[in-house]
Amino acid sequence: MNWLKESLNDLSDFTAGRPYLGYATEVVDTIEAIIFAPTERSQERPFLRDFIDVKRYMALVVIGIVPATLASIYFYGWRALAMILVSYVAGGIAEVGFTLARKEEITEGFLVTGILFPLILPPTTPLWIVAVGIIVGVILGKEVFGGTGYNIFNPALVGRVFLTVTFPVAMSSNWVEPLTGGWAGLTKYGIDTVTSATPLGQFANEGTLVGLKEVFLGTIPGSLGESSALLLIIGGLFLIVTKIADWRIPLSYLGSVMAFSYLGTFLWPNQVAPPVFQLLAGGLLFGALFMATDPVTAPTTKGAKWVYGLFLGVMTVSIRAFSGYPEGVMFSILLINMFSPLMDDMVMTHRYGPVQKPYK
Amino acid sequence: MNNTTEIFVNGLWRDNPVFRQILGLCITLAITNRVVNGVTMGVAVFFVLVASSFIVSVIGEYVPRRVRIPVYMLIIATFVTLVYMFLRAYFTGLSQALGAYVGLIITNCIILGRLESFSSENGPWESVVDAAGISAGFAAALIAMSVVRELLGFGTLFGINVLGSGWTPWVSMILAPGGFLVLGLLVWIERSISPVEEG
Amino acid sequence: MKKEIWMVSVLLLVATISAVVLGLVNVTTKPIIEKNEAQNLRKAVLHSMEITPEADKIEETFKDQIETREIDGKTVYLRYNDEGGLENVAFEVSGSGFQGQVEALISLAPDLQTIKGLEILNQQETPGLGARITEDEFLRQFKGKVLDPELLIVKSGASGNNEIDAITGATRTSKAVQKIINEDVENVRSNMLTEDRMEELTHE
Amino acid sequence: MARFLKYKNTKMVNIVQISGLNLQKLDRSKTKTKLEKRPPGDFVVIPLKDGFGSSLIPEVEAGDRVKIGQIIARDDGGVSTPVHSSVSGTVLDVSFMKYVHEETLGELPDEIIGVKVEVDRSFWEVEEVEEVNWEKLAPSEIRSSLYRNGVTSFGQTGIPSGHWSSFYDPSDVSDIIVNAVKSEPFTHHRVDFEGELEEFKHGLEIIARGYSEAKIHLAVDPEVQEALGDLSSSQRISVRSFQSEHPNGIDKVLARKILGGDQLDDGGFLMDYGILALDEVVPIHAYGAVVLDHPVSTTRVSLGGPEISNVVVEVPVGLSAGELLDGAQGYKEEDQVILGGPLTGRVMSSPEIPLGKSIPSLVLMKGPERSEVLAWLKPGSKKESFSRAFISSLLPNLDRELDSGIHGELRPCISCGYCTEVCPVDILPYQIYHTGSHDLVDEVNRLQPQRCVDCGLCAYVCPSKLPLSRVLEDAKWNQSPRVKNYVVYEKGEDKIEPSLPEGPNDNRGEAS
Repeated sequence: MNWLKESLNDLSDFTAGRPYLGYATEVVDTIEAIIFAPTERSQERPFLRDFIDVKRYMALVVIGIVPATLASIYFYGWRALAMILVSYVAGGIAEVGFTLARKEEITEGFLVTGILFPLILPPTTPLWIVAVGIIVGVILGKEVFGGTGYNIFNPALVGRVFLTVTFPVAMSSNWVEPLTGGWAGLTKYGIDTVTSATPLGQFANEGTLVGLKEVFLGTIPGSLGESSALLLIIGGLFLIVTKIADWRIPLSYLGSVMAFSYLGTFLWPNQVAPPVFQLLAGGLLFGALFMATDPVTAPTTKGAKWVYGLFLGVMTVSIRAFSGYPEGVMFSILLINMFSPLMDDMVMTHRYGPVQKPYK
Repeated sequence: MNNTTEIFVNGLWRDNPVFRQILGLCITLAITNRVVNGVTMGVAVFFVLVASSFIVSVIGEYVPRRVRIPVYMLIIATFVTLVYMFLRAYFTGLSQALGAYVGLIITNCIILGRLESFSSENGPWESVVDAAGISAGFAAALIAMSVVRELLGFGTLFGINVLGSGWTPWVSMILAPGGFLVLGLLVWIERSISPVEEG
Repeated sequence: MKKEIWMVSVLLLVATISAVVLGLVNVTTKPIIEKNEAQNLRKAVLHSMEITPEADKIEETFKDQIETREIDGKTVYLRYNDEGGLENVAFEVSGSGFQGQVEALISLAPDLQTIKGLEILNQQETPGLGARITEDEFLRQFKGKVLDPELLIVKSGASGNNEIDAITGATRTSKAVQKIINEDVENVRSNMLTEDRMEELTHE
Repeated sequence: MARFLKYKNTKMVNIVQISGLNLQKLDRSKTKTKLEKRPPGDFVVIPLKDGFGSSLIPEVEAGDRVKIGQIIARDDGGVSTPVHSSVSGTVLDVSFMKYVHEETLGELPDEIIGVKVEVDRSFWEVEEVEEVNWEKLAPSEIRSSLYRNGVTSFGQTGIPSGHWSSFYDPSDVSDIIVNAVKSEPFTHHRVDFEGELEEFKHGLEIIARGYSEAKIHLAVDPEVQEALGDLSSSQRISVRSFQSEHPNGIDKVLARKILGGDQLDDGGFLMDYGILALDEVVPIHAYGAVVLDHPVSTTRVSLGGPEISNVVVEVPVGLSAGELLDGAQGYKEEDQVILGGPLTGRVMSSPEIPLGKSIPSLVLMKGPERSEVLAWLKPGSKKESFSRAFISSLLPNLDRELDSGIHGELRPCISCGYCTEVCPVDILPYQIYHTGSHDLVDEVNRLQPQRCVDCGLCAYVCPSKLPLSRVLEDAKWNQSPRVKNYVVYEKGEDKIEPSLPEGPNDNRGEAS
């Protein structure tokens, strides 16, 4: 592989500082960084460094989502893969364009956004809408704040919310029944549109409950990646075991949803679905395991993580029961994201006392 | 560049009320989902601002300091009501689309601010040129925003379909959130072209 | 003291001038504005009864064909055919939609159950979504539907003769229209245009 | 008002339960370490300053003959230790020299006077003297003997005996911690004190006698405790054993764990709290100084590194790091020589700089020689990581490896929280980085960076490879951190150059 490294180095040297080609240097360097681990050693303490890096951190999230992705191809055909590719290409162009314009390094956070975003869309979403959504998500959800690490909101969810308010028809009424049995979607490109309702939508509109077994296995209409509770749990456990996702957030989020929906079924039995159904149906597991645990937008201190999950649960149950939308995970995560710095600050105030302003 | 041009360009670009001073947002966000609305509102504000600037610059020195704001308000309100009645009488459809926002021109801080900061201290000619520049800047901002919003939100411009019948409307662009997004993006672009000098 | 007098007189002066100017303009524009409004209503009434007048003859046609009655405070527009039989009854219905007040004009057959036409007079619904209730595509559906037992708006695939397809993505507004029509027509039927009253009107 | 000075709700006491990272375990070179004595080369350069102490004026001139153990510089009034000649020979030169400044562990060029002595081998052996019965000496006599013979606290700080014997009143010293815990990988000690166990035990008692008010705490690895056997001869000496998990070897951590941490919240030096931390070699030196009246003329340095086998060498003061490492396996000029441990030490800019007495260890780091293709995708069975992102973390019995590569590029903080999880003193390094990089001085101070014990674990685990050690150090000492420009560094250059803070005249003030 040395020839490759050398030729990349030559290319990087060749383009550096030249008019019009200057931008290519960053891209070449990034390609080199992706393929080869850096051989630099630390120049200041500590002189030993942990083997983990952001690239691997993000790659592990993608690995965690692989089971759900495979399931989406099985249930909805190869079009699911096309949506993911469109998301990566369109969002990647926006991401690279921005970092080049700002003369910054290309960061790895997009690896995750690019795959999480298509998985929270309805399976029939037109490909151009996928592209619009991911571009808006990258620009308005991340780049306006300064890039990965500085964003307040989960970029994938920003893109999803933008699509929800912009294309309400495509985003809220075009659900399809997944394919099951035999090779199912593996032999097909996509599903001819057969409009159907998600389990949560059915409960909100008609008050009927879908069987828990179907919901658990994922043979129900829903977003691309969210249907199969089983595979999501497998992926989520992987993230928790590898310490990429903190177990506190999913636990308190899911626990709080369980507790409040249990309470709600007593008070408003027609509006609040029963706990286990709430847990498995819709995007809750996906949101709790892959979206709420996004380290950048979630609180970082342990106490704040518990509070964060608690509020997420309250919001989700309330939106599902009392708003016009049958699903509330996306909105609650975005809303509570806004408060995570505040929650961290409350923990710090508890631990260290308030900020002491010098006398003037 | 002579003085007159400078005053005009200042209002149109460097002191653009929407993009630079971030004023008049209520109207800007509410009515810019169609270009026709933007143009009408631009013309209405142009008329009100130029006329009241002229009058204020003429009578300014006779008005006691302590009652100047009520006097300005009266003058503005008179012209706004004129515009409102005129629109209702001769452009019923437009007046319905603009709704209460024509009346709200009265409280638009662009106008009061200009009267207070410029017209009351300058001669009639400069005041009219400044008013024209500012309101041209306002109109330009409204049109820029409404072009984006109508194009994406309806696929049309001035009500004429330009993006083909297969266009899926971007509903959020028609709503206030889309207004905020477009405003933010345009402010961003404007400031990237000519950065704000601080200090 | 002199200062205060000067202040008050300037204010008064400006106010007077402004009042005079506005008064003059109002005198000239008021009739036009009123005429415009009346015209709009007439157009809607005629349209709901499927009469398409020539552009400059709206007023004449309206006077010719429509009889306006005040019944218990409710303005009702009636149309009789050439034989003197009652053909259409139209009146305003209103209620809250998703965003604001929705005002519509409904035209019914004398049985007060079959819809002849529906016109939206005023609405503040979401443009592009709820506001699509003003589009012909939606309004055309109502023609011939029967309020028996009441109008029903379904998400898609309306089949019964009391069912209407909702606007996709704007179920709330569609449901609001359903509620407005059902409630207001029922209200008019039981309080103003009672069966006795209708008897009178029909045989006039 | 005390409430505002002392922060409430501090959880410092919990530190006793917090466990660190056992990186020492991964040190494959760790075997039973031998003490190897080495003679000097042709000459030595003795710096006239040691660790914490002040710089001294020489009492010899070029051309003078000196004997081993002869005092060549002293200043009894200042905070310093007398400097002895470590060899017998002729003074060649007295001049300014580069010196490894222990206090900040940076390098201050040409500030310290050094004495260059040509070695005359005929004088090498130390004369035998009559043993002194230390039990009959008064505490003040013991302390003055320690001072005269140049016994410092050695270890990380090298507090001069002048400091701890005369600068402070001895009755202020309430606790003495003898730190024999080595927690950083590639730093070692001789587990069983082979051949010196008696001296060590006596040394402890000598120190106890010298400080009759103080309690002596001996902190050792469990395996050392076994070797030491019974130490119950003195009531005031207690032995505590600590696992060799990383921050345990740091004096401040030990002080908190042994004494309870509440009173240490405000940072500062342990001496300010009446706690004296001594290195494990101090009792041996104390024995030599008091009983045999031998001045300290040698230093013991542990040599280690991922690629070299471990050894503890005893050499005359004034040898350079290069000379020490000369015999080490595969040492090349471009390798990094690190003073202290790999997590807390500093890199030496040149191996030619002579070493003083207080150098506990040198670690030789070799750069990664090849880059692994798509390393971030490979499961990486033997890689050590705090996160469980590699297979090795799931298979606890697997051999794991440490190496000196940075393993990734510098990235903005993603708030993963690893730094707060490993922090032994429960501060939030990532928050200090965030607030510090926006110059929010009040917020930084609220986060109590002064609690930091410089263990380096936060920077070790950081996936974004942020220089958190430096961030915390700046936050702690400067109060106006230089973190602002940390993320900006030139690609292709190895070093991350911090830019100095802008002075008060920067234009932000004028703009407002």
